[in-house]
Amino acid sequence: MIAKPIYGVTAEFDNPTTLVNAARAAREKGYRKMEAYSPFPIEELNEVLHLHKNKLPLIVLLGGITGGLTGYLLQYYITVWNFPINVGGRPLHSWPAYIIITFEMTILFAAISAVLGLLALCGLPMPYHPMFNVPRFATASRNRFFLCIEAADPLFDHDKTPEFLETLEPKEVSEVAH
Amino acid sequence: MPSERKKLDLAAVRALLNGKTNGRDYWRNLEDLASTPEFEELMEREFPRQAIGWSEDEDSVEGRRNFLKMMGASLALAGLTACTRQPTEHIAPYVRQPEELVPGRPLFYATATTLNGVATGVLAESHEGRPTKIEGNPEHPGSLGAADAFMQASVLTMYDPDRSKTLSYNGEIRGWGDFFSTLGEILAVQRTKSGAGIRILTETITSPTMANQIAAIQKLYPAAKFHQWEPAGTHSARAGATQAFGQPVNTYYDLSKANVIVALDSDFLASGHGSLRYARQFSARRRVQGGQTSMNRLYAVEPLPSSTGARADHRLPLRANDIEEFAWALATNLKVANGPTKGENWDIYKWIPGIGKDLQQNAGASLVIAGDYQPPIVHALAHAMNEKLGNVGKTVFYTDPLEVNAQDQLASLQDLVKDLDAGAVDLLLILGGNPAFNAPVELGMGDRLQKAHMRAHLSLYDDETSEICQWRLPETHYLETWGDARAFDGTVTLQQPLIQPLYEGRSALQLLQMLTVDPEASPYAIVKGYWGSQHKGADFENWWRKSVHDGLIADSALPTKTPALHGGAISSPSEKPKMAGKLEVIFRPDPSIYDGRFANNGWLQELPKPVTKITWDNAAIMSPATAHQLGVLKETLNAGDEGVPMVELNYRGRTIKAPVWAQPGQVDGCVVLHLGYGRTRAGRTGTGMGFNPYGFRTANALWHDVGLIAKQTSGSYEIATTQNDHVLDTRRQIIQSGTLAEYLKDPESIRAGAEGPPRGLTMYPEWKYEGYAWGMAIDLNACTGCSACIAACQAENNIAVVGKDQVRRGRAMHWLRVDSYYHGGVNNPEIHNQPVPCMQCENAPCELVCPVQATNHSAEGLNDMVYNRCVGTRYCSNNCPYKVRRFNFYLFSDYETPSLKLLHNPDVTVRSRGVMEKCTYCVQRINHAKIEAEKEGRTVREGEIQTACQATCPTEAIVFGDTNDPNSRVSKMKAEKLNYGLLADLNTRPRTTYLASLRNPNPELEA
Amino acid sequence: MSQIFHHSTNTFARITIFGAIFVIAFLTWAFDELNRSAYETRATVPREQPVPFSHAHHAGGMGIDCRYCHTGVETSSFANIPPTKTCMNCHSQIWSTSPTLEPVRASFRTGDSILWTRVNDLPDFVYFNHSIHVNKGVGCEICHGRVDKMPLTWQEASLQMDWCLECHRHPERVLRPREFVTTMGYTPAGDQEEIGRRLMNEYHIRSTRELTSCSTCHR
Amino acid sequence: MPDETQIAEPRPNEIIAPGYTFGTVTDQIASVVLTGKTPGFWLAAFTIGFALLMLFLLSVAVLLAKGVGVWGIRTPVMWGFAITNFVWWIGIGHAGTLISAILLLLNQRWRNSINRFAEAMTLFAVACAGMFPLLHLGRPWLFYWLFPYPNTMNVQPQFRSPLVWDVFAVSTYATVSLLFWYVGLMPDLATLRDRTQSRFARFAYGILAMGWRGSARHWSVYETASLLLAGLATPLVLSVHTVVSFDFTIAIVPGWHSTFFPPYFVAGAIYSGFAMVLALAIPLRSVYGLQGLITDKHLDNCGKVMLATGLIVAYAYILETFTAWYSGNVFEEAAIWHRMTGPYAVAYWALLTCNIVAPQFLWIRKVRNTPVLLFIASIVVLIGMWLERFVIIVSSLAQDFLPSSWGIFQATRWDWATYVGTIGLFLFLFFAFIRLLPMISIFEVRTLLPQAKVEEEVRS
Repeated sequence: MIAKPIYGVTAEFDNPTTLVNAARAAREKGYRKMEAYSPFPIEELNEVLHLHKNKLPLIVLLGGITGGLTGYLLQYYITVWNFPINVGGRPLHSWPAYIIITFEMTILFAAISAVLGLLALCGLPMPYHPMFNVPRFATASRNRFFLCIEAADPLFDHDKTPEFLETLEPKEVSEVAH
Repeated sequence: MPSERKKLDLAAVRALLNGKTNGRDYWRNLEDLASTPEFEELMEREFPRQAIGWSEDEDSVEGRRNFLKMMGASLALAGLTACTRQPTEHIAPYVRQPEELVPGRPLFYATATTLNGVATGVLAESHEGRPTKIEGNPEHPGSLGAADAFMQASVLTMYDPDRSKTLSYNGEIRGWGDFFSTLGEILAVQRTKSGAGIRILTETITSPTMANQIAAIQKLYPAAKFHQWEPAGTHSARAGATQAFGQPVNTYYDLSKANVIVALDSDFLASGHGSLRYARQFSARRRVQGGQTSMNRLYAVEPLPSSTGARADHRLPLRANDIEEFAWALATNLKVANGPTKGENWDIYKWIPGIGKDLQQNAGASLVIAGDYQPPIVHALAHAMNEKLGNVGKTVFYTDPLEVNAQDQLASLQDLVKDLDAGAVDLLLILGGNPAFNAPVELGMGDRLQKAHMRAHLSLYDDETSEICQWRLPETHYLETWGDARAFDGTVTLQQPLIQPLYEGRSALQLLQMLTVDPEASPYAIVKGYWGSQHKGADFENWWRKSVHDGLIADSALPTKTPALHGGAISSPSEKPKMAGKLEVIFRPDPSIYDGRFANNGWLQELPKPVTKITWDNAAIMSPATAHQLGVLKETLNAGDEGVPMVELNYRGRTIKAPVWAQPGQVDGCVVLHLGYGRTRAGRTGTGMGFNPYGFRTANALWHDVGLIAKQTSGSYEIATTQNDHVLDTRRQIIQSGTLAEYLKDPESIRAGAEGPPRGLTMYPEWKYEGYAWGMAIDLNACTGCSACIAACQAENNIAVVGKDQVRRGRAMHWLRVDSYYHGGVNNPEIHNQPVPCMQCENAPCELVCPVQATNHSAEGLNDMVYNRCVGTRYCSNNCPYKVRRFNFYLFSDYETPSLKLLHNPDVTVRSRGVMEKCTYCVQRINHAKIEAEKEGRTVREGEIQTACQATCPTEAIVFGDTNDPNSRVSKMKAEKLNYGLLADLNTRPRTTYLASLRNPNPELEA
Repeated sequence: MSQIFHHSTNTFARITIFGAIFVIAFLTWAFDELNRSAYETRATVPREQPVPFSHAHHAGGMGIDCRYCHTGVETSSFANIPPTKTCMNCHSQIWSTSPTLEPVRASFRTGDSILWTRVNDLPDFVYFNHSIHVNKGVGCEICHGRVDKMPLTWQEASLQMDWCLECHRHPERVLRPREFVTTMGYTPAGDQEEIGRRLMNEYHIRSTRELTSCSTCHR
Repeated sequence: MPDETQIAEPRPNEIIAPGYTFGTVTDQIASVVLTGKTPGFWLAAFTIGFALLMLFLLSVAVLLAKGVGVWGIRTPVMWGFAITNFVWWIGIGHAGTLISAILLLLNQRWRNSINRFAEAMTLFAVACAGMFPLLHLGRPWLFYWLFPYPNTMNVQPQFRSPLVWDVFAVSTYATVSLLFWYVGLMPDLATLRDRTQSRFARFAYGILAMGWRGSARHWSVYETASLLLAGLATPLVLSVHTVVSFDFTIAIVPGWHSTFFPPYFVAGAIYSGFAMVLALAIPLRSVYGLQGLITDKHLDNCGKVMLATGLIVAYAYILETFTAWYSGNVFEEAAIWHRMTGPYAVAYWALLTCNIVAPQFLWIRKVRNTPVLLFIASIVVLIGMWLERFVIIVSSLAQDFLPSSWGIFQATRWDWATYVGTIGLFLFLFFAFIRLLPMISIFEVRTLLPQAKVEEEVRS
């Protein structure tokens, strides 16, 4: 008989070390499509799972530049082109006075793009996710650590993968339904 | 009070009395002088409570406008959404449009306003038939184009919602018909006894037409009696003339020819007949500009600092009594009398020789002026001296009296009282005036008048006198009816109406007419009819039209004459009353509400009184030393911020409680009480303001008397001043001044230190002002601080009245203010007045900080203020070093009262709540002139634009014009070496600049 | 732990977040449009009048010059609404019995004004002066549109500040020789801009900086 | 199934008590929110806050109905309490951002247990501050004219005005702080989502958590994001009070027109901010028994920061006086002289006492380690900093160039009502936050635990 398609198999650990080791083992075993879950950031996982690079800094930089330009040009256009008015005998293009708003706009745009970028790169918001089907996954936000090998992984095998996970001395191994 | 507090007083007072002022140190009030360590201590103890303390409940004092404010709030909030559409408005065009009238263009009519019966010609501006503004009539000798605060504010009186509107009999509304029939019955009876029961009490009358009526009436009712009573009239001048010449004469002066002037307690620059003209002539002789290097010299002796005293080159504070002694001494020196040559008041005799010499050297070009409030003998002496000096016909002129059957008004009043007591009065017609309130107290007019069987009072307001009359007749305002009156020199001035009577009013002319054979004649018919009978020569109509147009009858001035001084006019000086530990009481008409007739005029009530800057109140004004002796000095140190103490005044067995105002420059040992306050039936504005000195004023001491006892009493009183008293260090370069000699020696010396940074010294590119560049120059040497400009500004620019409490909270709205600074010892400081409008800075600090561009620069260098753009951050005011911006903390403008809506100048926005406002050089006038010029394809002519303040200024101290035109008056003034910018070192580049003030002291007295 | 949300919430959530930007942009645009709309300005909406006066008939049909009634237009800030007398000049003879004109006759009899509804109504803080515009060659048409084609009068322009500024910034685009000021349907003899610039010199039109200074219109 | 371990007293210099586990940390912090019963302290504080909030609404109603005249402001003192409160609140906000951003960049791990409520404090302080520029307008309903937006008038804000700078600075500050705070919350929201019993709460937290799963990928991006935000927030927070100080320095008013205001104001801001952090932390940790997480070490550190900034402020006061004298400018001299001797002398000397004398006790370790004393000190400093702003604003305006227009500011009942009212608003928001969201960042505290370290074992 053919088992109904699942999202993957997950193993639960009770401390970061075992998780990291398990992840490393799985990767050495050749698994690629897997994800580790922990209640706090664990730097080691980044290098184990090769998560070093992300595009966020670039996004933020672009956001910042856009903001800065918007800020300055807005002021320049309004005071010099749109309605040139003599204010207190100051020149129309009083650039020193424009610095502040330019700066603030830079920060604003950069920050907003940082947050939107974060969401985008994490694929959030995603209120529904197969992992939530795992009953004990609730503890992943408390004190438990999960490693999930996804069914999409070429090496994934309905029987072998769980067995393999069992070898990593987890607390428990369970299937993740779609 | 605790002894330690006493110590503070002493320290403070010692500091003030010896007037120790380091160098050219100006100070504004006592507090400044009291800069002793004790004083600092005092400050620390006194202030914090106020600084971060609870202020007293405002809601209780907000008064009747509260409702309106709430209304305004709701209106304002209505504008909250961006998508509010304009409410639908309607237009009601004329049915038959008068041909001279073009809707949208104001018309000006010449008419006349009177004070104490004496007329001044004015031009009234009319918008679609609503008079909105008064200007002086340049053609008129008494005005020369200037107008004083009373005239400016008179238009408000006309629209005053509290005016008596309907005719009533014992409180029931009636019609004129009813009154006329009742009058008819009485007259029928009277005719049988030739009018023996008729008494007619009026104010001073100078109207020839009315004189003619009176004559007519007296023909019909030979036994009828006419009485006149003017509380602030020229009684002693009349008596003095009679004493000197054996006949009453009218005196007037020509100051343009006077090199040396001695003012014996005379405020000729700011009050009295012809003062506008005198001020103009006087200041013309002091303008050290355009090559003129000479100045006249003014000696003033007076008890309290007046506008005239402020301008004097030598001012000697004397009690009103001592001025008589001074006059005797001077007369003796000039050999026209043999009075004392020495006395215990050393000051007097120190001065006399110098002045005497100065006068004699300028014989024929000098002038001795006796004040209206000085006793007859002083006037007699002045006449004698002027004659001796050969001034008669040169600087001083005599004519027949201006008033109709010039009589001793006091005697006449007492005569009336006698008849009243005798029950001989059947019909008492009181035409104007308010005798129940302002007659000498011992006559008890309030009760006496009720002895007349039938009493009718014709008046603008339902006042104290109306209260006790059966018939209360609404009177027309001068802008509502025809009439005429004589000016200071007798020139007949015609009064023409600009508007139909707003209410059922009739004029005194009409009422008198009711007693004649042709009772129903219209005022126009009466006046025109009379002059028709007077006019010699053909073509009366043209002559009449011209006269009405000019507002005066050409060459109708009374012929001058030279009455002979009759022997024994001047006997020997009477025994001077001994002070005997008592104080001298001095009565004066109030600078802003006069004898009380203007009590309900908000503009005048809120007009800061010259020098003291008090609004809405009168006070027991005394010298700091006197105040200290009474133990009431200390608390006045910060008047305006907290209450001033009260004194209980006791005089001739009568008692009044009054707040104390310690006034530097006032002579010790006397208390000045300004008349006109303490009204009980003035209207919503004036009732209950201040206290009533008429309660002290008796027939035999109308102006001053010794015998006042003052003692400190419980309670304190809040006085609202527009300027709080603080030290001003001369390093601030606010007032530049010096003597003529210094100036001629080194012209630059006067403004030294007040120069701004050089124009080139900036990183910014210069803004170029092609075309017009409006600017203003204010000649501090001419300004008398009379405050007419403030009133004019208020009328022109729809400036709101905020009420006493708000003034006290520092929220007065005047766009233009007159600062006064004192310099020197507190006993007799120099007084400097400085009008401060918006400076229209080229580098305006206010504009830089406005977040919404509500204020910025026009192409002509005006500092524009766009009310409808203002959101009210008030940042501009904070950043304005001159503090000339005014903020609508509440809905101050009255959008509700119908009659006041008519008053608004349609060319100026009425500012709503939460909006900043300020002087814009009357930009509406600028635009009007520019548009007219543009239409004719020319540029604006020099002098074509006159700002409201400039137009009304009696001394032409304020000059406005195009600074790009080198030939304009303003450019010429700015080119003078006396020209300096206020706080110029801030590099604000003010367009308004000042000409430093000069004094021309007599070297002999300087020593 | 069981799922809290249905699968579809994912898409929905993303749309709400990233869609927000477009929503805000749209609202801003809509708000601005509303402010300029005829609803807000009441432009082009004919007004109810006590008497259905037709400019189309009087000015258009009979070709009466604007200044016959609007007498103040060359001399005063206010163009002037004609007094009843002006109407009666003709209507005492023609249509002297027409019921629609009864209000006019009534006004003339009783002396009470006819209460017209204002069509072109500027805010109280704006000080517009007809005479200077007319004298400098700004045609009635420019602001009031083809009045000669209005059976019932409506307000042609938005009368909003940026509309005023258009001309104050570029007078050359609208100026015409004085003699054509009251002409309806005027067409420039040549290039308008060029003529305009010529007239600007001729009539000494003031600089844009001056024409756009606040105090030019606000006091 | 919480595993119950006994938590020992934290030893000095420890930023977290020994004995905590991931579980206990989570439970303790989450329980504050998830518990059914709320402590009396919370109820009391919240009630007070709510009452004062009502007072605030009343005074705002009166203000809108009548106009700013109900306040004591006048010519020449056109700014009174409103702007004073604005500056004060904004200043208080600064500590939050400083802790969450600057200390993060400086890798100060002790911040982990105090940054959350500090940031919340920032947000609410900014909210209170934001009220005043709006309310103090003469026509508040036109506030939007300060923003550039397409309009039919063709008129836009005047970008040379510091007030417009304020608008941009403060709104940016508010937005960025909010984002930063929210991002920090996401993992903890997930925790709450997973732990709460009530369906509604699960739904609500679920929405807010956006489906956070704590996957390694999330965490790696998350770390970058928070570093970047910190990097942005740091210059921002410094700029904000600099801009606020421009409101004064750009003006020419003697006593305002001075170049060293920016650093002076920023230091003052942090000073008062940390005072507020202590004033909140000390009662909270004792009420909720969080001494294990907010240890004496934290208080000690905050104390040190206060001391440092206090000294900077003191230096500024001295410098202010010196330059006034050294400038030889008559107006500057007079301004300072009036400040010291004039109507506001008492306020001036009081603020010197509060801000210079009081903090000197913080030199003593004993004081820094005695919560009660620290609490008192922080309250004193808060008062002192308010007075400082009041004196700078009001005394400078009351007596500037022309003596003829000098005038004294007298606060009215409504001045006080509005001020106290915003304190109510602050308490209201803050205690609502305490009840609804974890006041301490749970996941960041987890990283402080020894167990969080990964022991690398060599495997071949």
